[in-house]
Amino acid sequence: MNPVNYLYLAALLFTIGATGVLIRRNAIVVFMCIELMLNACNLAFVAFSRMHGNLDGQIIAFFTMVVAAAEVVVGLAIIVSLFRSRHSASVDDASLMKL
Amino acid sequence: MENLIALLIAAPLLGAAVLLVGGRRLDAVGHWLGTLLAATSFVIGLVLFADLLGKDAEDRTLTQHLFSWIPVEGFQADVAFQLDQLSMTFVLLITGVGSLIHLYSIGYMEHDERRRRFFGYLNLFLAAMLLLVLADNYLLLYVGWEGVGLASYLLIGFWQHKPSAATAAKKAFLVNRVGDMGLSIAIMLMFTTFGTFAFGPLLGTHEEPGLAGGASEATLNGIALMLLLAACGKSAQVPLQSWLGDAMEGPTPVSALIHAATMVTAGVYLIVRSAAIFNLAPDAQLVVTIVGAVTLLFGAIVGCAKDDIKKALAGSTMSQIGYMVLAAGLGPIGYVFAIMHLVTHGFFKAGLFLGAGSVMHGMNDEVDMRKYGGLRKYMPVTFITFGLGYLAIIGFPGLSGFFSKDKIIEAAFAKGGTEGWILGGCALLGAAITAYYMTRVMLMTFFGEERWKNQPTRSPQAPSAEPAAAYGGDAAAGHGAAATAEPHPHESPKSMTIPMIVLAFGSVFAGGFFSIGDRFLHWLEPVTGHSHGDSPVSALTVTLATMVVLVIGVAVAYAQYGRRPVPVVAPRGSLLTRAARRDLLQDDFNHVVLVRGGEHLTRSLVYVDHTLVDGVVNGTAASVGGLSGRMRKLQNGYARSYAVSMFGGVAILIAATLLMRAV
Amino acid sequence: MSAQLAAYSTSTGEAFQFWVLGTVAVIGALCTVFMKRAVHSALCLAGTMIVLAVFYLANGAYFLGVVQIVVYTGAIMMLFLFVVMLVGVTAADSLTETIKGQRWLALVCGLGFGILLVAGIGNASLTEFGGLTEANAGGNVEGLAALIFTKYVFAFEITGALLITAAVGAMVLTHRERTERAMTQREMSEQRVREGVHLPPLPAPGVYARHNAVDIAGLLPDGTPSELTVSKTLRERGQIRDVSTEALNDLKALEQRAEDRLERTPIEPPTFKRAEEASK
Amino acid sequence: MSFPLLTATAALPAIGAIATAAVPAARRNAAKALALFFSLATLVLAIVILVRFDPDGDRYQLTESRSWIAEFGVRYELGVDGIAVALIALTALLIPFIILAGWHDADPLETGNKRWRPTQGFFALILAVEAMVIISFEATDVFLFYIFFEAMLIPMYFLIGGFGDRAHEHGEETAATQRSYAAVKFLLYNLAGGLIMLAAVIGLYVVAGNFSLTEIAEARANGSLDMATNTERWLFLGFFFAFAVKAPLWPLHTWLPNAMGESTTPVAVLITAVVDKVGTFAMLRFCLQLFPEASKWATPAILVLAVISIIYGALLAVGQRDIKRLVAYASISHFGFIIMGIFAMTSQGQSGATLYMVNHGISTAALMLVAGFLISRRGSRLIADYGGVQKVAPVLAGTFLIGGLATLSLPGLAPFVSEFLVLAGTFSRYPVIGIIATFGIVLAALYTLVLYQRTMTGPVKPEVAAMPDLRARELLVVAPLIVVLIFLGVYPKPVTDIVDPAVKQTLSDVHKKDPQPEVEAAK
Repeated sequence: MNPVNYLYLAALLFTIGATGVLIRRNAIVVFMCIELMLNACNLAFVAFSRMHGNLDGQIIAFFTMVVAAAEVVVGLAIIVSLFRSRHSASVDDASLMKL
Repeated sequence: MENLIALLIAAPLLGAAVLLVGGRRLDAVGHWLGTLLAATSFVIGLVLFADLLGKDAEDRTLTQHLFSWIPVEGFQADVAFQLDQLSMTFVLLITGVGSLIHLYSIGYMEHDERRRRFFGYLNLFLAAMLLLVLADNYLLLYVGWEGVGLASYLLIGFWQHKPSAATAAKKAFLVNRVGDMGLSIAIMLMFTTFGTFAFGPLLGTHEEPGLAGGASEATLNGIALMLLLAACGKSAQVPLQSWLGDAMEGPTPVSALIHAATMVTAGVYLIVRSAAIFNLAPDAQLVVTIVGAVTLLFGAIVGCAKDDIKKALAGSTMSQIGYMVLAAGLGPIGYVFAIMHLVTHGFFKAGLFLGAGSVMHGMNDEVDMRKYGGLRKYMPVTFITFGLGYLAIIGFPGLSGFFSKDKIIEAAFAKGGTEGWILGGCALLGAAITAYYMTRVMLMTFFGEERWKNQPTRSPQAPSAEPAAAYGGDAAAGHGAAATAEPHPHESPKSMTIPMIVLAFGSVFAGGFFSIGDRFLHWLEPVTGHSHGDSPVSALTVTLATMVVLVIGVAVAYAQYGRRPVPVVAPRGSLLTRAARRDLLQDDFNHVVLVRGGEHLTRSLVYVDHTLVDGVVNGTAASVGGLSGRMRKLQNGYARSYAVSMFGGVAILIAATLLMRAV
Repeated sequence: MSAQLAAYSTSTGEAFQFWVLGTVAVIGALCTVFMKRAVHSALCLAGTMIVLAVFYLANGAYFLGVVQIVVYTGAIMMLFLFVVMLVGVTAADSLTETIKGQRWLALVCGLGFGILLVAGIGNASLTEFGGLTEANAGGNVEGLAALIFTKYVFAFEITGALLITAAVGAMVLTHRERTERAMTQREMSEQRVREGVHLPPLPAPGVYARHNAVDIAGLLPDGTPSELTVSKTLRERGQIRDVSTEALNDLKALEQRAEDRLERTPIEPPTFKRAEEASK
Repeated sequence: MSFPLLTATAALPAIGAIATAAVPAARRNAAKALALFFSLATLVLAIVILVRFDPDGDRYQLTESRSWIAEFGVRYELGVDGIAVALIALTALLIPFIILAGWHDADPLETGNKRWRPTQGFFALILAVEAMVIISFEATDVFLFYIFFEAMLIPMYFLIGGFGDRAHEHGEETAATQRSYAAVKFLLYNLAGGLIMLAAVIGLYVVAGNFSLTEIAEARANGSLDMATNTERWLFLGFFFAFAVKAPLWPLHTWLPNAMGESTTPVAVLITAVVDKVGTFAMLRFCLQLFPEASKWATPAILVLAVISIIYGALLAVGQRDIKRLVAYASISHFGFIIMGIFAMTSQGQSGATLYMVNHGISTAALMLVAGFLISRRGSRLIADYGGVQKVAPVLAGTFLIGGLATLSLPGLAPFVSEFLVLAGTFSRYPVIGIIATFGIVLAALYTLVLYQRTMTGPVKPEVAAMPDLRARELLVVAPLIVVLIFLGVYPKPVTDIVDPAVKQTLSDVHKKDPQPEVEAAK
């Protein structure tokens, strides 16, 4: 089979993740969906690196993981403090941007 | 000698400035100062007159160039004066009659606390009028033209506390303004056609013609008609005559000076002065004669119906000026006689008005002739002077009116052709009616039983909300306390009678003096030129005819008002009478068409401006606001919906890139 | 898994693996999105990630595969679960959409996006295909290390800085400095008196003797549970166990048994249900 | 490099504005005195310009030129021709009177208010406007002009929105709302015009490559710079629109009545007598010089609009019930005359128009300020609230009448000269237009006399019975203006001598000759 399928899979996962971000209200789940998207990207990178026959793709994926880790730490911290302040983990509750 | 001309104007102008700016500290001497300066002007006029007589007839023209007024590329207007026989005649009339009326006003206005201002206005008028007749170009003449308009506005509305007076003043100014529009258009036409509007180059002199000859007849007709419009406004000719009657709201001396003797004749001056143009515009001339004829009948008819003595005289003024305009329209045949009648009319009409003023002065400012009667033994001087004026105006043989009017009627016939007959007929008819209404005035005022006895008179002029006794003269509130008491007719003080006597002399002898040996004709001919038309009827016939109609008129009047007692309350009268009382409905026409229509027009325009013009702007603003309000809804503050739009955007971007790569 | 796996390009085995595990991954992703309870989502996500790890390995990214397992499934997912616990395991958020049109828009966008992506990949010319054999010749980890410390060293340093920042940030965000002195008991009581609410101490949970667990709300005289009696945290997690109906149901059972004994016609005992249980 | 006279003339009021604003709140009267002093000093400088200016010399004199924004060829170029000199003199002459007339308009409502600062702001803003107006008269660089043409709006906005009549017949609340409405309307109108002009300015730069009026006009004249017909027309329209808004030309006029009605009378005078003149001035200087062909192309339409303005403004003035709005509409009618004179493209018309700008400034100032004194006494702007004032306050009535007569351009007063020149100039090329416009003088008489009759004559209304006559300060404001009116009416030569050469050059820019009289004078 053609490794391009990995790319298709990545695209699929990414789309699902994105849709999840848009649909779910629970901040944590939204976050998970974001992670899903990141992972999809990673998969794509890995597949690319295999195609081009060099490791740069994997390096990028690696960096992505690191960044994702950092992001998760901060993000979850934010969620926690948010939950503390308003006793809810719903993204819609934090809708102060409206006039 | 030329330099005196400026002084002629300067004297009254100085008076006006001093009296109006001077303030109350001049109240004591103001009237004397004003009179003195008017007299000064008269004296200077006499000196210049003597100087002119010294020269020989051809070069009796003095000019004085003061300074360049409006120097603009291709547009030259100077402040320069030209004194020729025509101007001289007017100067003497204006300053002479003017000084007399100043004198008269001293007595007449002495109860008025604002007498100083009154004299200031009078001086202002003199200055403007002199400027009008002395100007050597039309634009400067225009200044004087509007100047007299302003003065008349101020003087008609002198008793501003009376709404009627204020309205009359405004009306006079507005109607005049319509005429002025004509004058300014005429000047513009001259400027466009000839590049100048100075008398010298434009009209030329009797030996070498001016530029006017060079223009097409259509243009000249246009100019002439516009000048005629101006003349109609100033001289209260149909269709712009409506203001003169109301102008009688002003103090009587004003009516005498401005609205009888001088200002209203400015139109005639304008036409005669522009003779060179009119002579080349026969159509316009015909219109002039028509206007004159119509007005002389119109005024006469109105004069017959009025019970207000001043309004009756105003009607007669209108019709007499109609005579002048008619004569002026006849061209070289008539110019001289127009001016001659103007001068004599200046004398006797002024005298008549002063007499009327004197009567009112003695009758608690009562102006309704039906409440007069039998006053001759109470006011002998007034009676005699008024009577002489009366005889003069109806054209009693030997008195000045006789000569001047007779000449005009002759000239009208001399026009020749059908229109000659028609015009002459109108003139004759006018003479008859004149005799009628003047006799009526005479009889109602000085003869018959004393209708004012044991019935208090009340001035028809609406008493104002002012504290009484604040005003004198014929202000209703003037004799506030006495206003409802039975009047005590008495002769007026010297300062009032003397001018009346002098004017009476003028109205008796002026005509004869002018006509014997055609003095006046020779005096004016160099300016206006003269030609004897070919009259189909001999002068004698005309004179006889005039006499006949005169007798008829007097007889009818006597039959109506001398034999029978005059009812104190006016009878309903015939349709014509009622119409005439309302100025032949001409005012009603103005009111309905112009005033009402104008009000509606402006009101609707205000609405349009607010809703339409402004509405468009505000509408745009509102629509933009509404749109943005709707756009704001998109900003709901939910991060997720922002994310959706972002996601959609990304999708679109990808689509775009793919498409780019596809093509 | 060893070097020769990467050696050959694609074997039927890999194809088999791809299709099976790919399906699993997609299902996991979908579950992540559509599971009601955060906990379930997290678990599904973990599953997906593990599958992905396997794919990494299959693609010759051994190091990444391991890291994926360790870091993601090990650390990050644990972090997630920890937070989920903090917020409430059993709290199930309803999937009913509150923003008008949001769901449809999302689906449309997602669909369009996916189609576009697939289309993009489809018409991208990805025919040439060199394996990682020589790249991994010196060992995958060594290869990565060589790159990281030479070509990408700068980025690497920066990620280090990033991580530190993240750590500090997390601490700052979560750590609450106590700004004011803790209230003494007296002050608390005085405050209660001042506010005039709950003058007496809050009622204790679990009134009827049978249930005295902390997560059971005490019943008010009319039999309705008073949430006040359960501790705040549980309340916010939505972990209150409701036994208000149990007593009544037991009573019913008792009466019925009595009926049976007295041979009376049995009457169907209505079972009391609470509103949200009905909705579940 | 001689002494930069023009810069100094513009800078002095600016400095004055800053100084006035800096005066501490308590020293209110000091601020007023300071502002008056600076305005008078500016007047002195303006007179110096008047003296130094040689009518028969170069077209632009006292020129200054420094590099400013080299990248876009924007230069700091100043220079005055006769027209600009006349208008600078007008501005510098009017501002002291405006300040004097507004002496108490910005005082705190309750006396002894120590922290009240708006007084300083009021006078500072007036001086700021003066500075900007003067420099926009002086600027010969299009961009420089544009900047100040727009910047003028800022102080004007605050003057209109921030200060209003003390006594308002509808109470302070409505007054405030109407005021802010008027201010915003003024700002939006002029900004819209300005933005369209900005586009045109940029377009001009694209076409011409620099902003220097002198150079572009030069190039246009000697044909070295030729624009495509359409380009020129579009640019012309861009400029003209802005100027037509500023000098309200029907149908862009509706902001003026609101602005004049709601602001204090000194500010109203400032708007109509000074600021609006920039619009007409700019038509004469920029539209005609930069786009001669387009100007000729647009002339018929503009003349028609101008005539509409004349008649329409006059008719609406007749219909007004509010004194200040009446004067505003009268001004619209007069601006119609000015624009008509400019685009009649005859030397009489344009000299008349320039003269008209000066005279209209003075006459409107006289009328409006007296009206302001009247309003401040009675506390109402409605004509119906007055009556018989002439009896109780004769001097006030007299000055009011003279102002009115000037407005209806009575011969002997300054406006007559200019109005007749405009009419004659227009008539000689467009007789019909000229005749229609002549009706304006009848309507002018109508609204002026109706206003005078309703307010001043008739029985004395009890409300006005106790009205005091003009005070010394007010007389000091009005009397000089009246003197100037009479003097210029009798002897306008000084002004025409300055203006005429400049007008000749403008006409030569548009390649127009005066129509020759049909019958040539026999020399």
